[in-house]
Amino acid sequence: ADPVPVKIGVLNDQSGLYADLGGPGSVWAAKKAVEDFGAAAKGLKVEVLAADHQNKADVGTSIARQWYDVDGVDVIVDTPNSGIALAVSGVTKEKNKVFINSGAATSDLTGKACTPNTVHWTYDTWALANGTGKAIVKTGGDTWFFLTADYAFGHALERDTSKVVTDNGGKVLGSVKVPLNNADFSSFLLQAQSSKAKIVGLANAGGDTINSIKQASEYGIVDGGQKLAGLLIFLTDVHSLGLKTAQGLNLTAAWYWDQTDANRTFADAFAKANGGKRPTMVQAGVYSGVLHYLKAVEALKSAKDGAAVVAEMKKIPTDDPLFGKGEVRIDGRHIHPMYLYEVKKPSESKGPWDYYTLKATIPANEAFRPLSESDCPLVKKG
Amino acid sequence: MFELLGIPPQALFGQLLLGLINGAFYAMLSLGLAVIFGLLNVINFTHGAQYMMGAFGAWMLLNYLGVPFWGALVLSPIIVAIIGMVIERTLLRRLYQLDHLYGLLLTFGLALIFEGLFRRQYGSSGLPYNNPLPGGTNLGFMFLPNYRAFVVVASLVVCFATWFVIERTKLGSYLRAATERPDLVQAFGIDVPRMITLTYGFGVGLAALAGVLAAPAYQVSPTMGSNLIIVVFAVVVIGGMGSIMGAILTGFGLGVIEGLTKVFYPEASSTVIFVIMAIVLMVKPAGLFGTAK
Amino acid sequence: MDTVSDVPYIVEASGLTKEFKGFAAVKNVNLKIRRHTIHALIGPNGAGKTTCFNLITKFLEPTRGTIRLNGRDITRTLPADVARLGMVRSFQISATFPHLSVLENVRIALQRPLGNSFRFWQSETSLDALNDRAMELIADVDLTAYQDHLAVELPYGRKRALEIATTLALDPEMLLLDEPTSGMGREDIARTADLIKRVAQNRTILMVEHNLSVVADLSDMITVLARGEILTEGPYSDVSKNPQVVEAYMGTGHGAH
Amino acid sequence: MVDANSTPLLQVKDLQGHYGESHVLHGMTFDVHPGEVVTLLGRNGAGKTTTMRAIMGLLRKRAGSIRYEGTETIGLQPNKIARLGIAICPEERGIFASLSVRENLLLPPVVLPGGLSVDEVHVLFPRLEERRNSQGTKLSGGEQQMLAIARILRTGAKLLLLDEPSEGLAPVIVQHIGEIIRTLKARGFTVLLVEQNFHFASTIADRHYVVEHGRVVDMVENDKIAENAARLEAFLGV
Amino acid sequence: MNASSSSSTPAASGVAATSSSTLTVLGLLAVAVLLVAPFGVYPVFLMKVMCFALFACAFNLMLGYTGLLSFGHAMFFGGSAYICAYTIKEMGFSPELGILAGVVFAAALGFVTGLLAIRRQGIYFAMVTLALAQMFFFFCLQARFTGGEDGLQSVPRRPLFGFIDITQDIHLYYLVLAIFLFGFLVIYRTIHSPFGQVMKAIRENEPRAISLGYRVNQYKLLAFVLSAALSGLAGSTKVLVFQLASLTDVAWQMSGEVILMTLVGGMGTILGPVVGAAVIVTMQNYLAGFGEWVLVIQGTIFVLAVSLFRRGIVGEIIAIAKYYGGRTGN
Ligand SMILES: Nc1ncnc2c1ncn2[C@@H]1O[C@H](COP(=O)(O)OP(=O)(O)OP(=O)(O)O)[C@@H](O)[C@H]1O
Ligand SMILES: Nc1ncnc2c1ncn2[C@@H]1O[C@H](COP(=O)(O)OP(=O)(O)OP(=O)(O)O)[C@@H](O)[C@H]1O
Ligand SMILES: [Mg+2]
Ligand SMILES: [Mg+2]
Repeated sequence: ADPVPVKIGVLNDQSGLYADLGGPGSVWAAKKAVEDFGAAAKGLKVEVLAADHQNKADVGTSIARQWYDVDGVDVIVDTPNSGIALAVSGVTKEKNKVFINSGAATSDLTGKACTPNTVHWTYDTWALANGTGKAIVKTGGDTWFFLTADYAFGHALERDTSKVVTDNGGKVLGSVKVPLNNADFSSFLLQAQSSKAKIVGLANAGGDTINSIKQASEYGIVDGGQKLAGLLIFLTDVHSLGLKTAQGLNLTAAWYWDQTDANRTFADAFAKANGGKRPTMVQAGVYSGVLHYLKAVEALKSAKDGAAVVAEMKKIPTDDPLFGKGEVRIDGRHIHPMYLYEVKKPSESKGPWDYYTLKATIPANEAFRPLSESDCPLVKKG
Repeated sequence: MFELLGIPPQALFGQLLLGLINGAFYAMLSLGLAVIFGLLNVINFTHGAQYMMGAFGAWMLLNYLGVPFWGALVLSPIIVAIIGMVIERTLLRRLYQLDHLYGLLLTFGLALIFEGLFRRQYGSSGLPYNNPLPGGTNLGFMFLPNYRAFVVVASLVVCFATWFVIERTKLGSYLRAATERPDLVQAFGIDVPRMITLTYGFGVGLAALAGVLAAPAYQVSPTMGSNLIIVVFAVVVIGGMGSIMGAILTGFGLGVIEGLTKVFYPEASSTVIFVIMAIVLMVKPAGLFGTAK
Repeated sequence: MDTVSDVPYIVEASGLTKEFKGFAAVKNVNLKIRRHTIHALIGPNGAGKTTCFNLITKFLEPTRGTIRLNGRDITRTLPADVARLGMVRSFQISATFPHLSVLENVRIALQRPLGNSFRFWQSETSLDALNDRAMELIADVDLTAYQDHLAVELPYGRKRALEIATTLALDPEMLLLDEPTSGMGREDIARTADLIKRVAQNRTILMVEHNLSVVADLSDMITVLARGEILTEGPYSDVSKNPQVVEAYMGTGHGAH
Repeated sequence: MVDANSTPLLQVKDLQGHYGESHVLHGMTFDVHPGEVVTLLGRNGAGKTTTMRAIMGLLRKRAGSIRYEGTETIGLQPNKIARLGIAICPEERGIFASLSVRENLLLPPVVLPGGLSVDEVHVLFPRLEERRNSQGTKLSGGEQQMLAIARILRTGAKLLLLDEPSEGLAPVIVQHIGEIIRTLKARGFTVLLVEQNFHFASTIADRHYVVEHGRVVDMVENDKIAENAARLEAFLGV
Repeated sequence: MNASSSSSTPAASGVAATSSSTLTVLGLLAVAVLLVAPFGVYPVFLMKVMCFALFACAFNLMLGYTGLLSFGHAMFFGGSAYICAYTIKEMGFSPELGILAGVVFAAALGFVTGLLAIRRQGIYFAMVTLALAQMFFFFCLQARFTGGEDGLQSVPRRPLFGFIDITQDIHLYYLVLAIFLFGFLVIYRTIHSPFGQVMKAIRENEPRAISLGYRVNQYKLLAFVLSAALSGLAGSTKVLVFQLASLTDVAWQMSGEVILMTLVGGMGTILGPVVGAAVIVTMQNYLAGFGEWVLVIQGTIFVLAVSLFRRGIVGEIIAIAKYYGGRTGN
């Protein structure tokens, strides 16, 4: 039979703020998945494209449309930045293709904006809040003050985490909304300090997180007995901060390169091809998601009907070297365990990229928002 | 205890001090813009990129050549200033007879180029730069990190020195005179074109110095200047480009106002300067220290 | 509302002072201009003549003093509104619209009282109705041959003529001309002087002029400014004999005739 | 009287000058010999100031030839020309508002030896010492004019370009300035003077060039004024 | 003070020189090409070009015909986009009403900011508009109704006037084409109207216009409002095309891009912005894979355009045409 043509488009930030955590590394991961899957031998002719959405929703949707309309792309993967992810999800549904998101945070992708064509692979705000929030409250960090990035993502993160904190018997003493891309956190940190909360929750991402952690150390927040909880911290953020500043941070992640042998093998290959960098959970998620997608296409012998492919993805259980066994739920959520890590002290680290110690594993069935709380229209409630 | 709008007075003190620190950056940047504008009539849109390059200069000196912060504090501004002077000689110079808007557009283009190149090379997420003066002093009402204290003092010294040179020295008298009548000053035998080059270099150097000072406090990132520069423009519109002292005072003043906004109504802290600008424009279109022209 | 005959002086400026950063360009000038006369303002360079013009037409805010037009206080009026009250000025250096044609230059002035100037949805052909009147004005200043030229292409003297035609298009009651003959050759000067004489019928003219023969020929009254102050005032025959004027302005080496 | 056959200090030949598109100088040709006081006479707008600006290099668009001590300066920048030993006292005086009187006085750098010392300047213009801390443009017009002249005496320039130094000044000051120019001449300075005040010019100058429409139309030696009165009248009188 | 007086000269006389019948023929030809274009070229791309072309033309109306360079036009483009998207998505407006709402909002915003900005000229005007736009940007980032960083997504394409289906790109294409032509004609008419004459006069010699009795600030304000409204029209139309309104549209980079388009095409020429928009959008499309090089290349184009080709593409063509026309004429 003729090989089944499959076109995979990696749409992410290739040059901006999120290029390090996804970017070219995600493209490599997608290609690696195709290779490892042995697509050619299984009768699939797979091609991988990549484009830069520059963190602009209009650029992202333009590319998505053009890929679907003109270039015959069947599936778009990665796409960090919730705004663009939501937009691409809409376009994907309209064109009946497939969208496998790894990089974006918003739990709306599998919540009120869920579609039969979208799968959210790696993590989401609910999982982050749940992981970090619960673990910290349980270990005694029961009073919180939030530094919240003043936009949808930050608000969602604060909201979800506050709920987890209060549900687990903790107390939120206050929060301050920090304008996005604000370079100077001194004033906000001072407010956090005078709140006397045990935990300063950082409901922000990227440069904001890095700057707030850095300045917290300068203002002696941690020395003063308070603890920082970064709600969304990537391996690359820690790398950028340096262990001296980042040590002791608690964070939730879906994947860490130095956790299993399979992970390490993958990471070594990644490092070889990417100038020594280690992969982030987003890049690993791209690999794992593509692998699963190809399985579904192989089963259907066609990539053309996106909804059918996603249905197939939901039908077959997930199983791959990086994320292990799991499932794709009816709402499009990929279910797998999440992990709670602590950032090592410089003295504990064996070298660059050796950053995390595993503190706890959040089992798959607790890691993500239960369907009973879902507002996804695909979930029929009895 | 007596409280002001729910904020204890000590905390207020702390916030005032923080505002001053923040204002230090505004003051240095708007001072550089004002110096350049005074002599070249160019709004230097590249200022933000040059601030960023100052910070990167420090980072590169440290990581490639092992030059510590204190060396970079001197070297990085000089290097960035030299790059600036080359730009002035090769590009800006050709635009002086034209509408001043062309200078704005040219420097805007340059800002894009610099930012793009640094993003290409170093990514957007930023690089760490260690604090050269860790620790701090407990002032009772707040914990003042040593480095921040250094920043304010350094900025005050630099601003005052600039003011002194321009207002009180022979060199300054050339500068002031050339601002009024460059042609006549040149006809007295002073090499005004070279002076313009050096002035641009100096203004740029101020931006780069602010960048070096920012490196340990913030993240060194290619985009650190592009957002800041627009705020500094607003500072400059408010101050009015009228005088050196005006640029300095407005910079510090707005830093304090912004700091207080962060306490009382943090959501507005990124807009407060623009709101003040709108009000100033209504009441005094030429700016607080500006002379109507 | 004042009627014309109420006030013998169309413009009365009193105590007019203008300081630039502490430097007084015009100091306490009291200037009265009688209706239907040609009044000349002379004085050495930098005496403050142009500044006086700018003050009277409100292009500059006076530091002190008041200005009345037809008895009405215009000290706080906007310059565009001064023009609407019938006092229109020319400029020391060419005041045409360089890249509009001669016809369009004049039409811009004619168009203003029409009140259609904000109509961006109307075709400019609606302005063609003004062409006849514009052509008359152009003919008055001998520019018919140039009507389709861009103003920038005109020789210098013709530009001044165009400027006068444009000014006349507003049918002003009071005209202020800043050095109307400066930069002109002898021939142009004669023609312009003639034109000024003609348009002065039923109008009041205040002009700054360095050409003393033009001043002598045209003006009914002369005010001499020096260092921002009025040195003397009177008809040419008196002023030209005033030794102070001769010293400060005309010089003793050569008398005018 | 200066020997007309000596090599000219300043030699202007077929000088063309433009402001943007308007052609203002149409082939000015004249000489100034060392130690001479020469005036350019002419009506308003004849191009006298423009000639001065062209010599100083301040006029952007200029062509022809201007030689100073044999050096061609037509392509030089103003600062280079100044360093050859030429200094200008501009028509509008060019006193700097942001500088004090003293700063204004000390502004032009010394380009050649042989200039006046600050003390000598103060002897000539005692008022300037009294007002030294005042802001430059707060001086009276006459004082500003003195300052504009005084500051170029310090520089050691040998050729002084004075554009209407008597303009707007009280007669007594004009007289004073006349004396100063004579003093300068005695000290070996060469002066190119633009004057509207012919009477004043005739008391200090050696020769007069008459400028009309951007060219020299006549030259009269000062001691032959009487014979040429009618001709001058025709050119200058209006 | 006038950025465009030199560059607009060739345009003004160039338009005058070309007889109006050739212009009409050329115009009809262009429309004909646009009518069949979507069958050869990807329609979404064409629509994007038209939206930006309209935006650039609107911007150019301000710059080319008043000499005022606004560095904040993104606020009208993006502000209108938000209003259009919000009214359609959340309030159930039909597309035409949504666009109208967007345009009205942009005009109102133009009026308010114009009142402040036109008090200053030249670089100050540029800085003031930039700062005001930045203020608006932060407002949009924080306001609830804009959806913050996510923007307003999946704006439905309801039937136009209740019965014309525009869900197909090809149908929408003709709507966008109609809007673009409408906007372009409005601009063309404005330039050639009594108002346009006065604007030209103000640009050429503002003090003289005042001395003739024109209250120039009112004219500038009207020009500003018109330009804002038309920018809003472009922004609202873009919402229909991409079904999305986002922060990109109000960010200062957007203001920079529209300046770039105009500069590249030719400031003060009527077709320049269209050409410039087409060039820049195409370039962005092809360079999309190059990441940060886009910035570098855009910056380089800025520098080159300012240093070497200040007349822009269309301006240079007109100048060349004039040169040869002049030579053969003699
Ligand atoms: N905007 C200004 N700022 C500062 N000084 C000014 C300004 N305008 C004019 N002056 C000064 O005011 C004085 C009077 O200037 P004005 O232009 O009124 O002279 P004028 O009598 O018209 O001279 P001219 O015959 O040369 O045109 C001059 O000394 C001039 O330098
Ligand atoms: N900056 C300028 N731009 C355009 N034209 C100018 C400029 N300055 C002078 N002119 C014109 O050049 C011609 C010569 O001017 P110039 O100042 O040299 O005359 P002048 O002989 O010095 O007159 P005055 O006796 O009034 O000082 C005049 O017609 C004048 O209008
Ligand atoms: Mg004057
Ligand atoms: Mg002169």
